[in-house]
Amino acid sequence: MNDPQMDVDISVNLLSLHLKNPVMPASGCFSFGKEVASFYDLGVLGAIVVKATTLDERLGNPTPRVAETAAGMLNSIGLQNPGVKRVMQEELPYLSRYRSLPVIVNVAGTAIDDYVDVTRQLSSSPDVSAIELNISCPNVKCGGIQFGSDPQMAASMVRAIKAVATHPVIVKLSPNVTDIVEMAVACEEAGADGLSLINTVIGMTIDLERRRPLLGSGAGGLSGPAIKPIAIRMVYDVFRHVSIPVIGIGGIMTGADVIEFLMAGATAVQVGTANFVDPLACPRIIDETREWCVQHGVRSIREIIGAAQPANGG
Amino acid sequence: MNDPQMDVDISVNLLSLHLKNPVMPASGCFSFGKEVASFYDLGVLGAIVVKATTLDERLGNPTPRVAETAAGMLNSIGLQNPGVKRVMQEELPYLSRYRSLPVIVNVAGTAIDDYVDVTRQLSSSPDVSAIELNISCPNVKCGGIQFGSDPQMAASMVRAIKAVATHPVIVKLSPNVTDIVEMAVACEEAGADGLSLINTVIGMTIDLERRRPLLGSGAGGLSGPAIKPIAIRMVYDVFRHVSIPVIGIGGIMTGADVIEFLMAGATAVQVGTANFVDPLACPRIIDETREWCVQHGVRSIREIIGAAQPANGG
Amino acid sequence: MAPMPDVEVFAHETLGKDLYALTFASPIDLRAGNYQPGQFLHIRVSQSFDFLLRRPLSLCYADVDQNRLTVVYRTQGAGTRRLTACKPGDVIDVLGPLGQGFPIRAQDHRTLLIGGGVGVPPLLELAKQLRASGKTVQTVVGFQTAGQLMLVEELAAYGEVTVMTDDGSAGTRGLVTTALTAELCSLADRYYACGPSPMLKAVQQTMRVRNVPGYLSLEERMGCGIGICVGCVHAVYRDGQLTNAKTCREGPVFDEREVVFA
Amino acid sequence: MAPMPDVEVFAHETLGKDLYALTFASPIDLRAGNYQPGQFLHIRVSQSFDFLLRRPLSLCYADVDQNRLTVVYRTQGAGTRRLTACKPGDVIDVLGPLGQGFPIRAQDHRTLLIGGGVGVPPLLELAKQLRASGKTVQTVVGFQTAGQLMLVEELAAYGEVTVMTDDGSAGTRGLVTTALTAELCSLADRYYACGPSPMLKAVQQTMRVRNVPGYLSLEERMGCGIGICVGCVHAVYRDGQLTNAKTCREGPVFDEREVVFA
Ligand SMILES: Cc1cc2nc3c(=O)[nH]c(=O)nc-3n(C[C@H](O)[C@H](O)[C@H](O)COP(=O)(O)OP(=O)(O)OC[C@H]3O[C@@H](n4cnc5c(N)ncnc54)[C@H](O)[C@@H]3O)c2cc1C
Ligand SMILES: Cc1cc2nc3c(=O)[nH]c(=O)nc-3n(C[C@H](O)[C@H](O)[C@H](O)COP(=O)(O)OP(=O)(O)OC[C@H]3O[C@@H](n4cnc5c(N)ncnc54)[C@H](O)[C@@H]3O)c2cc1C
Ligand SMILES: Cc1cc2nc3c(=O)[nH]c(=O)nc-3n(C[C@H](O)[C@H](O)[C@H](O)COP(=O)(O)O)c2cc1C
Ligand SMILES: Cc1cc2nc3c(=O)[nH]c(=O)nc-3n(C[C@H](O)[C@H](O)[C@H](O)COP(=O)(O)O)c2cc1C
Ligand code: FES
Ligand code: FES
Repeated sequence: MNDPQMDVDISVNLLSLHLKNPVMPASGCFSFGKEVASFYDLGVLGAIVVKATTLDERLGNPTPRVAETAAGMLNSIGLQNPGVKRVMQEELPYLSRYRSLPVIVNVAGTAIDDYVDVTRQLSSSPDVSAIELNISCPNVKCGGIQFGSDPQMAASMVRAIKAVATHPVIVKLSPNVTDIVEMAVACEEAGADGLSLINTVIGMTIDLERRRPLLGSGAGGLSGPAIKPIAIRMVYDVFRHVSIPVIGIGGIMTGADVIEFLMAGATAVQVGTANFVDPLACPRIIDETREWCVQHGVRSIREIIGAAQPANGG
Repeated sequence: MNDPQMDVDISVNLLSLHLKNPVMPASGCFSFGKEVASFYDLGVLGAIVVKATTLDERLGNPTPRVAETAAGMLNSIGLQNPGVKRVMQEELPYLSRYRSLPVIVNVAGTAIDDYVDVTRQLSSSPDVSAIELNISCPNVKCGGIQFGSDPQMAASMVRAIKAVATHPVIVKLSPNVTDIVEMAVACEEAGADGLSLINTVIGMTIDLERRRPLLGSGAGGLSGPAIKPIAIRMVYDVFRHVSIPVIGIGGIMTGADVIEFLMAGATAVQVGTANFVDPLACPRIIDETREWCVQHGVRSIREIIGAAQPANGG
Repeated sequence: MAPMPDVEVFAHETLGKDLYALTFASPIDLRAGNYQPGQFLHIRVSQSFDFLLRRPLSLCYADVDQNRLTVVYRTQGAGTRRLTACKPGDVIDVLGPLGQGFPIRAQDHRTLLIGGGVGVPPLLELAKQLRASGKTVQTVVGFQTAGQLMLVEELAAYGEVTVMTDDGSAGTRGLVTTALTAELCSLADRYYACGPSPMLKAVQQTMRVRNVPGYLSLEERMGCGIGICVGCVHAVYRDGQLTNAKTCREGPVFDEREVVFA
Repeated sequence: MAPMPDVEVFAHETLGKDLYALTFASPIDLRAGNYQPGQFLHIRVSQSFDFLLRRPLSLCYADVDQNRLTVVYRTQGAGTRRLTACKPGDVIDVLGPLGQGFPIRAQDHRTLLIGGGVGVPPLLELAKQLRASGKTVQTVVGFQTAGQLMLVEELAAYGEVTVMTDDGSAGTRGLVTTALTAELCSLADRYYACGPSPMLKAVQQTMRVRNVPGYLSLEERMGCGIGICVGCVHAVYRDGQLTNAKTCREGPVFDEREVVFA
């Protein structure tokens, strides 16, 4: 069972994409990749998800935009980005040097038309492998989150995007809902090719000295190890109700966390906050994931996807 | 501003009750008080909230029922309790020795009739100061949580209870909803005298060796410091939309945490998980709360309730 | 009133691979005598919220003269691994001794102690006290493999010890129940057992057949350790009814007659 | 490729009340010279998730011979308090030096350094390097009160130092801008300032009136410190447009001409 020389296969298939391992950085936690490229070869990643991209440039929210909480952090970046045109011209081409690295572009906006417009522009790009529809950012007023909490609205958004997208469309869900399964099913029925969950949980912390919310914008999105149990449960529940692949996100810091999400039902995972704690987090987590498989005699990581589900004896 | 001899008043008025300080143990995290009475004089508490009480005895969920997570824990106790009759006979009379200690009884059930029946029985008890309606326990199938996630159902429940209750009725809300304000407003309109929030957040952790959810019942409720930012934001948002008092709950470990909830808008707070970490948590937190007021020249703690709200310059 | 939970560490020895003995100042005055073998200490392995819950470890040895307690533990997960970092002179946060321990019955002459894995440590203080009250002690301990043996010599100071291993790498191959022959049991007035649930269940069955009364020390995941979270329950049959008892407060030691295994 | 972030601590001195100097092995080879005064080190104060984010502390002194770096910090909250626990021999996790530091311009002769509170530490390495490149250094530092003074003697080794305090308990009563008289400024080719935002804003205004060009080191709450979270931005006016620059990567030091204060 425990042969250190054992060859393990940690590649997974996600939609039409082949990922050499299930680990990718999460949107907004890796910018567009260049900065981290000075720390390691991005080619080791399973895929890369870039920062949310909107139709026009956005300056985002007032500072402070980040705050530490117990085993987590709050952010209220508010989708600062240079707008889809500049993203396509200045950011994405850089990533094409990593030949086998799928690039997933996170798309955000305010109204359906924005999203459609961004998607249409991206559809012509040779540098894009898939679209991740961000209907779950808690940090913009009238932002995506209304689509993320109403199944009907989510479904219309997905249909509109699918009508123009030439790439697979992954819908990123918000955990700030009463019934995550209902949201997931609505997106699947509307044609989503995959789901990623979870985005951040709405939270707040107060600066006791200034007697006001610490973040410039009041509330923010909670991420990090604190939210992992919330994310695991949502992945676990959604997995049983959909047949499209699920990408697990929330609090991943180690290879064991990756395994936990896979056992819950995720086909792949995204690593967010961990990149801030340690720029080398992704390659370390990939190594640890492989090592866990070696230690546990798992020859192909695909064996353990959904292993903790009741149907699999979990 | 910083006179160590300063006399500070940390008492608060909650409904018709006068609390000598804003700190009470949370339901399910203090049993019925006897065990902790061997650690300190319960008379120092602002009030006490006892374990959820149902019509008939319940044995609860399979073990394991508790699991540790980052800065938090999951539980799936499942309302184990001896039933309202025995609670009234064997548990509550013990607390009457603490003369100025308000006793809040947490009421749970499956159908409205159960809740009404329990409330009616408690209404005749001289040992009860208020009812806390638990429509938010994530740990029982067909349990209170359906009432906790649908504003209409919550309202009918509140109306039914108010019709029979002789004590003030506090409604304990679940954070597992899309719109906490909508729930709060529905309860207020239906006659709730106060609100307490939050109950636990649904979560799960997986036992990687056994490849199944660690808790015997699968999912459980997340509590502890990890959820404090979620709770603070909900208290902050609800405060501005209701005129009944709000009791803040979630991850309180220190006096500074109490101050944070009060600034967000809570009139009083409940301490849950901290009691498990340290049986002396409540008296320590009360001391720290008083000390914070001394350090900050706050003569009456009531001054800071809602201080972080925009209307108060926050 | 509660004793101060912050106590000083006096020694932290490595007994074997992943096996440690931690000795610290007793939170209570041991000379007052209000502690029992089979009780546990509820220890915070760190003040970090990474380890919010305490870890239960059995009282393994009480040094009354020096007012010190020793626990013996095997690293299991991150918490016990974290605990290994504490050094003599450090202060740790310890609640206890907590719970109901093993009762020592005046009428008994010959006792049989049965331990498996990390269930062995409480048997040492038990053996010491049984011998001190004039009873004979016979012990059977089981481990997965030779590398996991613990406290065998120490236990041998109080009576004969039979060692069983799952793989036969030390002592005799087999489960502890293999050693619980009619012959061995006929020499016992009472038994005391501590170990994982499957072992306890098998011991209970065997000893019922052998007609020897006894006590079982149960192992459940704990939240508070003091009876307020209702996390640690185990099914018991009591007053003609099946109910759930808190193992931290009504146990961890129960009369085998009331313990119900699934 | 990234340097190893785990480095050994060599010294941890108490400089005053709540004030510490921490010296550790440089994560990069200082002899290669690719570091600047005004850059910062991004330090994990503990491996615990209680302190998930790193803390930015300015490079205060680089000992090239020994390849060691020193940061000087005041305890502010729980994180910096936790950092005080680390001892010589401990290993800490340090990223950096990161960001854009203070540029040293060949054409300058006379420089004016302006620091407030915990903005003073980076001025020490700056003063050292300015002197080493043959410039004169004049320094103005401001503190709330005498008890918070830091590095005044060390700075005096490189040029004259004017001390201001809010309450007049040391040096002259007043803000740093009080000391930025037309006379003093007429002697400066360029200024370098580091401190809290209100001070920087006042310094920027004053020095624009005085017509002295300069650099400001901005302080914003940081997430990653390496440019990937977009948490630490500050408004800048660039290419005719108002935009948000990342202070961790494009800063913390900016040409005062582009910095926009609210
Ligand atoms: C009454 C009692 C007495 C015990 N005495 C001893 C002893 O003397 N020596 C010894 O080595 N071990 C003993 N154990 C088991 C010991 O408590 C666990 O090995 C330890 O808690 C594991 O913690 P961890 O952080 O290393 O593991 P993790 O799996 O990381 O712990 C996570 C959580 O699960 C709990 N947990 C994990 N495994 C167990 C377990 N087997 N039993 C109870 N809780 C568990 C932990 O307490 C913690 O809350 C005893 C258990 C009980 C209930
Ligand atoms: C580029 C830069 C250089 C700095 N150099 C120094 C220095 O040389 N010496 C020194 O004493 N201080 C310096 N500071 C300030 C120092 O980073 C904070 O005092 C420290 O992060 C506070 O951490 P804490 O855990 O004690 O406080 P807490 O308030 O508990 O910290 C909570 C979070 O807020 C952040 N935070 C709190 N206060 C500040 C602040 N003023 N600036 C930035 N982030 C903050 C922390 O980094 C952490 O993420 C510098 C700040 C920046 C941005
Ligand atoms: C600073 C920050 C910025 C983020 N920006 C985005 C974003 O632009 N688009 C998006 O879909 N999610 C965004 N997220 C959410 C993350 O992609 C991820 O869903 C979340 O942080 C949970 O994962 P984690 O716990 O590993 O961080 C952001 C998160 C953080 C912390
Ligand atoms: C073990 C456990 C049992 C609980 N039982 C109840 C209960 O019976 N009724 C209830 O309303 N809430 C119950 N709760 C929720 C708490 O009262 C509280 O709302 C929650 O734990 C958040 O607070 P904390 O983070 O301080 O623990 C329970 C929580 C825990 C951890
Ligand atoms: S561990 Fe909490 S009741 Fe036993
Ligand atoms: S701190 Fe993350 S971008 Fe600057």
